Amino acid sequence: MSLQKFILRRILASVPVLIGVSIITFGLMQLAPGDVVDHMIAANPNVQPGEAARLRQEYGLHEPIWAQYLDWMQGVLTGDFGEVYSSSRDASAIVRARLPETLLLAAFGWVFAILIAIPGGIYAAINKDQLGDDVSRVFALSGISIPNFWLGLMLMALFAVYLDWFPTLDPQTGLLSREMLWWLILPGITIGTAASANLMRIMRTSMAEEINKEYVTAARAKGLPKRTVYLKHVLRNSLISVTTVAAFLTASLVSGSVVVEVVFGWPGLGRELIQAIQLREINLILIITLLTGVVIVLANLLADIVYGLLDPRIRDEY
Amino acid sequence: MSTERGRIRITGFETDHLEEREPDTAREEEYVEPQSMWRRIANRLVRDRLALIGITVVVVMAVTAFLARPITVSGVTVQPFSLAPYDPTATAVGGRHEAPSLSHYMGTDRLGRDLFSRVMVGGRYSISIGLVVTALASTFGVIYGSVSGYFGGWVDSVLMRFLDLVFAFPALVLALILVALFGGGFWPLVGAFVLVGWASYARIIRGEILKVKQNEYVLAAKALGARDQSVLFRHIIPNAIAPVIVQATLSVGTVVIGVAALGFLGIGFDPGTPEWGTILDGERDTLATGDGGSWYWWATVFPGLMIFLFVMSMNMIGDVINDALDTQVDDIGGGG
Amino acid sequence: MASNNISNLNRRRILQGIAATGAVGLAGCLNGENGEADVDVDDALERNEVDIDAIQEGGRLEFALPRDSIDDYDWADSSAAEDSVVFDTVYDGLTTADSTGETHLWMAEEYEPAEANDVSVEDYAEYMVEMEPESVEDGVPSFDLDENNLVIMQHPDDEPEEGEPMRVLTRDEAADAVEDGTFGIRLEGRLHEGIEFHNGEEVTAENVVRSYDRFVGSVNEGQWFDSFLHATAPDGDDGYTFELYAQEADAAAYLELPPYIFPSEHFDVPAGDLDPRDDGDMVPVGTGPYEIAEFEEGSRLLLERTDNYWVEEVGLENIPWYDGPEDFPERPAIEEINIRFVDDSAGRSNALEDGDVDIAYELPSEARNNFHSSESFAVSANPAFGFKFMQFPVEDTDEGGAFAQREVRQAVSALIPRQQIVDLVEQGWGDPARAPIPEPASGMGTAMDYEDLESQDWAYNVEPDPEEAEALLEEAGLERPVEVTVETNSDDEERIDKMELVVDQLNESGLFDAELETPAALGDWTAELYEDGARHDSAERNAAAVIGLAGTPDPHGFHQVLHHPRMHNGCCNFFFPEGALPEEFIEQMESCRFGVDVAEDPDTRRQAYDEFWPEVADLSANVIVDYSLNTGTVSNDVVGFNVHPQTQAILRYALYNPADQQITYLDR
Amino acid sequence: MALLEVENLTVKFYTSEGVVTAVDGLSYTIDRGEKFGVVGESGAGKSVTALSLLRLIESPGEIESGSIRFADPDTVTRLEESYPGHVVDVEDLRDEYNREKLVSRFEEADIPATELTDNPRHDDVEDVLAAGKLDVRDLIDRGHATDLGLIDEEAFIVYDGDEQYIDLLRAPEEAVRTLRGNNVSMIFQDAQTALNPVYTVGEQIAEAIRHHLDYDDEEAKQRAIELLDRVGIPDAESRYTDYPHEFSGGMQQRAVIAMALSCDPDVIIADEPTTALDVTTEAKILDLLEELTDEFDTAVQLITHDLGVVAELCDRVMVMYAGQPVEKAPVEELYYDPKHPYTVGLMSSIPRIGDDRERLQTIPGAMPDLIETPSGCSFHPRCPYAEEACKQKEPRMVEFDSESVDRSAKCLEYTDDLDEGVGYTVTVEDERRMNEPVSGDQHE
Repeated sequence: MSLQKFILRRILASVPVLIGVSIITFGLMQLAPGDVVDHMIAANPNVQPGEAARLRQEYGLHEPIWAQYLDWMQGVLTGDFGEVYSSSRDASAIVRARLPETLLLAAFGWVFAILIAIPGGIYAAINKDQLGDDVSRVFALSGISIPNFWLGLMLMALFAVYLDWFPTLDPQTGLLSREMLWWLILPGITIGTAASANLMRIMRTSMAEEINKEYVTAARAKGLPKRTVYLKHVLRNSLISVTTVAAFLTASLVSGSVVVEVVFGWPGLGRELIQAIQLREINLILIITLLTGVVIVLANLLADIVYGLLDPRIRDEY
Repeated sequence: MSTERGRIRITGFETDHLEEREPDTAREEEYVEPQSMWRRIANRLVRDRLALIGITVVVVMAVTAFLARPITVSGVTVQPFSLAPYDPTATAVGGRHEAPSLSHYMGTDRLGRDLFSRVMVGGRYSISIGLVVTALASTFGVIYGSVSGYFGGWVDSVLMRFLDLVFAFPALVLALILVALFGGGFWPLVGAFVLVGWASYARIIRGEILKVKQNEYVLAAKALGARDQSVLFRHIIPNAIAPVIVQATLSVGTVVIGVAALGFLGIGFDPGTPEWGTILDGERDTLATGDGGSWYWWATVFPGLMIFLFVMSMNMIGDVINDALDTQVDDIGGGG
Repeated sequence: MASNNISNLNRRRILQGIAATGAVGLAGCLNGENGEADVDVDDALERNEVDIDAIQEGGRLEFALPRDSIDDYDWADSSAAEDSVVFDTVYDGLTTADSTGETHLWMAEEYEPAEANDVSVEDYAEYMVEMEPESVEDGVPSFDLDENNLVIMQHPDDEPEEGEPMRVLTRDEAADAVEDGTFGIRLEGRLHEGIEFHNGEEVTAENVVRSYDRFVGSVNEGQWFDSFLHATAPDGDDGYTFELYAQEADAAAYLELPPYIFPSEHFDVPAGDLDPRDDGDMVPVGTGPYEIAEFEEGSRLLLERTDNYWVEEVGLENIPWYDGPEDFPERPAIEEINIRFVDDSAGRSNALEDGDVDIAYELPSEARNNFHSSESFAVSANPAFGFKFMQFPVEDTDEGGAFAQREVRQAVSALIPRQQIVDLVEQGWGDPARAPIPEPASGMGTAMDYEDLESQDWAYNVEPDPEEAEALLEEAGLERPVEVTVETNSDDEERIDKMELVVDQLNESGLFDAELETPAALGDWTAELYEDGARHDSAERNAAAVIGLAGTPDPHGFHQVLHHPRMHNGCCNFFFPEGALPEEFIEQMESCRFGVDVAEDPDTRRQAYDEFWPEVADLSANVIVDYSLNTGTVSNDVVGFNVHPQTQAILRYALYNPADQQITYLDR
Repeated sequence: MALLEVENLTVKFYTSEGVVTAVDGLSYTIDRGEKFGVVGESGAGKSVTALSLLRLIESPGEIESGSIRFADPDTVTRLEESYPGHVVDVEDLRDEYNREKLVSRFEEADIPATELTDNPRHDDVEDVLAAGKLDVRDLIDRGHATDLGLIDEEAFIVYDGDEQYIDLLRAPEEAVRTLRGNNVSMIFQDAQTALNPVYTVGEQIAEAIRHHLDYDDEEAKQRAIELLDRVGIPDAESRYTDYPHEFSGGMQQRAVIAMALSCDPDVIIADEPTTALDVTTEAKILDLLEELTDEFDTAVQLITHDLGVVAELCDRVMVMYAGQPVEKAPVEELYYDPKHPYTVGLMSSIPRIGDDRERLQTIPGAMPDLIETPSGCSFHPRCPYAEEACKQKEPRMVEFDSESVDRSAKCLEYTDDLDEGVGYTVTVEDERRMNEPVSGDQHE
């Protein structure tokens, strides 16, 4: 089967999953006490209790659940994610504005993670059970164990506030500028650390495993220098198991972005989500969770593709 | 006796009188007594220096948290000790943001509450939730995954589809939504994290079971007409459980961080609560010193450090158990 | 019990200590050795005067908004105070308020109450039409009306039922009623000539009249149309005179009725759609000194000084009340305002410190103190409308129900350590409540000086008064300690800290066995309080609720939202449905606002209030804890900044207001 | 001298359980084009020996002592060019150091003579040298020369008159690397694991060619294809781009052979090349191996546990047990006249064509763990003829030069230490006795 076919099939397969995700989220929202109108009335003396009925009517919240869901679904398919009631905005507009910020952050986190993890893992595996290995092990463990919100706070307190090396505020110089990069570094590192630690561990384990395989001896018996053997033969095999895990890590990266965005006041979807939850802005919550679902599904898909590119045995299953 | 090859025949190589040793069986899958696995873990743990440190830290933190303040269940004091120097919720036992000193080892917070006491008691929430969640999640996950893996067929595919669904949510985000919508507190948090946590156990155990399932002793047991339950619980699960144990140890840390993360986001606990994440949230303002102000570092450093220490120790233990059972479980997540 | 008391005494002593140590710690890092430097709020309260000749033109002001984005660009539909902070600079009003909260004519050259009539709903009956509700949701009918129209009144005798015709008064019929002279009060006004919108359109009576259309179907619809009846332009649409009519003889109409004034191009834009983020053409256009230049979701919003500001056209000298120097500028000095969205208070403080922003408000108290004592920053403070109050479930339940007795409520109030709360938690940046209205709102709320009002014998005590409380409980004849709970929302640190102090005090008195509970974040918690039975439950648990409110310049606003049955299960009347409070009390409250006498003569109204306030204090269904102090912190680049009592006006006022010769400029 | 000389090779593994002596004082030689078999059960140290030849023993393994000499003139000249400073000429040394000098040297370094030849009876350096039992060259080979400071550590290229060779164990890694896969190549036990699953078979062959013969990609590819074709892979052209998993087991093995042949080496070490295969493929592969090595006159060190395989391919055989050689012999003689009981045991466990018995006769018990090898003769626990003596006394290699060249066995039987003697007979179908039932006194 061709790669295109494979991708197509996978995407189709993921559709029900995403629908499921939306249904679950939607269901949760319905089960939860209080809706957006309650919250508007609760928070704002200008909105009088008598208004509740009128507002619900206006927002179509009085319709039966399934009807609301279907409406919403229809909208989503046509790129209209519904209204954010408390501010009468289009959810889609908000998503359009916030998503790039989050993606940028996540992407930076990933790059950071990989830049640290892969070389680190290789180094550790090659010097297994030596000092270098222990160092990387401790780093990896710490990286996994350190709560990212605390890490963020500490980095900010130390480098942005105390030493004042980094800005605490969006430089407003557009997404792709040097200042922006500068502003990205702290949150990027914060979000990337856990991922890099996880990756490094896996990189180490899988590489160490591969090194003991016979094809390595065989390659060396051919007279190839160790370097070549490791970087050509071993690395590619170890990366296979890394990719699958990398896909999983995307999920934790998404979660991470929520926290990190709050810590650094990053104007991304994560913070939007938190506010949306507090305001019970159902449409916003739905679309954001759905998006995270999409991201994760895509990540897994991507992993499978890379997996195939790395490992011919899998490729044949396309 | 004699053998031939071509035209050659050898006689007189009599081996019968040598006491028969049974053939080397190392390479065959044999039934693993669960106890032996526990013994292996124990041996490894006491031998590994890192693990010992980890265990010590965990135990000390857990015990101090437990003994920090008296615990009364419906009026009856079940735990009379009170190691914490102050009542963690008592305001103004010291000045506002007093630096660490002999009277306040970790200084005081914005309401003059003793940080040391707060941090000490704070362990209760995170640790207990971490353990309870892990216990519940793993139990449920194991049963779910075992059923799925053991019976296979449509049961398997249905159960697995649902699993994919759960995995399509980022755990923390789902937990966050749940807690935010349905309110915080101990049990709601436990519930939320169990709901998002069980899936990975299910996946792991299923994978293992698919392997174990094929082993002789299982087939044998089946052939002898043992009931599915007994086969599953006596023969399969004990042999597939190893990676679950590793996952469990590793995920305690993940849960603790997750709980703290929610606390930090102001979801899950009331602000006054001496829970690590919540304390951090409450003291975030100390990052703002104003002009010429000084940074009350202790207010944010210590609570975070506690989370880090505990989780780190948990992970060190998990790491060692992982080696001991050499399952290649890689706990995804962590870091909140 | 003894031990408990001792520990409390200790705590009390230490508590006093906190303020000191707080200050000393502060001093320690500011001017080293001398530890005496205390936070002196007073000099922050003093006005920063500006030397007109020194004013520097232009520059770009970086203003930190404590939000992560504009909630709603459409002011007609917006309900967030932070939005108003921005749009006050884009839209000017018919009137404006000075730093003491006193209102002055602004875009209106003339504007005053004219004729008031004693009318009730019944009087409108003859104009009402029969209409079938499209649907009825818990007793609230919704009708199928054409755009910009809505039902203003329904006949009290008609029960709304689906498909059942009922008598209602829509805006169309309102016009007829007004023509026949059936209305509560008429306000006559006249616009300055030559006022232009940013788009060059001249503001005429039509803009005033049609602007009301925009509020139909908005979130704020109810608020606008509960007193508005009709608006006309006697001299025709392009004339300048306008008449506003209220449904009742409403003294508050003067402040409540004037709309935000929209240009004709926006008349028919549905509420909420005036948002450039969703549609690039939908840029708010007003008559204010600034127009929106650039915007980007969350991250960016740039305001630019308009080049056709009406004051220049009209001329200061033509503003009737203006008696200031004639060389006072006729427009703001600052060219651009860059709104920075920083919703984390620590973030704002750091941004200000790093010079990334010039003005920030709502800072962490410690940081603010440091800025205040710093050479290179300044804090401006001003008594504000915002306040915290405690509301008691007055229902008399078999179990609990202690708060059904007013003495118990008064006793609690008597024990609230108002001064201490301000000193410790607000570090002095607040005002303990003595009177039931804040100083800036007192202009229309009392005939006396505010000080006199505060020193009335019925006024709230600032220091806890155990004897009084004990006496009160004696009267109540309850066995003590009375078990009570103080509830507040879990997402407001300061509020919780304050209530901690209250609870300590209650317990220390030995009269109460009090406990602080923080059930949930504001939204969820109030939602819980609105549920059926919640009121009863609170009464059984003797659980008083504490939240805060922004407040309004009109004195009526305060107690109406707290007491009026119409606000029950809204913000912020949790416990008082119809009949919970004595009829006469509600009537007295209404009579301070509604009625020919009070509507036509402000003084009559003031006196009415002076009779009402003692009742409020005596009823003690709601007890006010403290009034907030609005503060704004600026870097030394900012000259002449003064903070306005109303948070919404904080930016607009600082930039330019002839009333106090208020103008801010940048000196870089 | 022979193409490959292994002398007194000892390899140890330092594991957490203890020190494993995988190979213990092993010596043998392989001539150019010769097919040399190494036989023994798994764990006998065969593979370790193989890896040692390529210096591929990784930690915790370590080559303790001994020398491996590779005497291919072209290679020596090639290496001499790249390592001019590392050459020793034994002739010169002989002239430079007369006996006295050497002796004095010995005294300075004080190395007891007994260490020189593993023979307690030689205790005086003077005599040893005099007796000609020890030559400068031996000193070099056994590493004493460096201890004595006659030559320096790096010197690994040795000239001795018309003989010249490379001392593999002293050669720098880079130098050894130029030999691996080039002069000495290896065929691995399990082709499936020996091939990297993620690279094409062709690439894996070509990479060695590119590396050693510095061909460009195209040339290398061509040669690789030829090789694949040569080892009998149909339509090699297109198979070149196939991945290992697309090959059948037999084809994989052929590919591995092609890989080994890629730079036409002088020696191929075939480590159980056929164990992973079924009998028919096994035969084919063996034929192929034989054919090709004959064609290129390549020497083969065939490592196997199967005497049958040896019989098909080899000229000479060495039987190993517990890291030690227990018997060496030309293949015919080994079959008709096995000297060591272990050999006999192995022979009796050879599957017989048309053998009807269910289970083969194997030697009961397993190879002892090499941490604590049994006292005396390490085979005694499994030996049917073991006596008390076998537990006490460690046998030494006994040469049977009388019977044929390089024929030796390591059993107390041949040092007259056994009372009973070994009681087996090897007969041929026609009942003609090959040898008398040997027993202590009758021998020699």
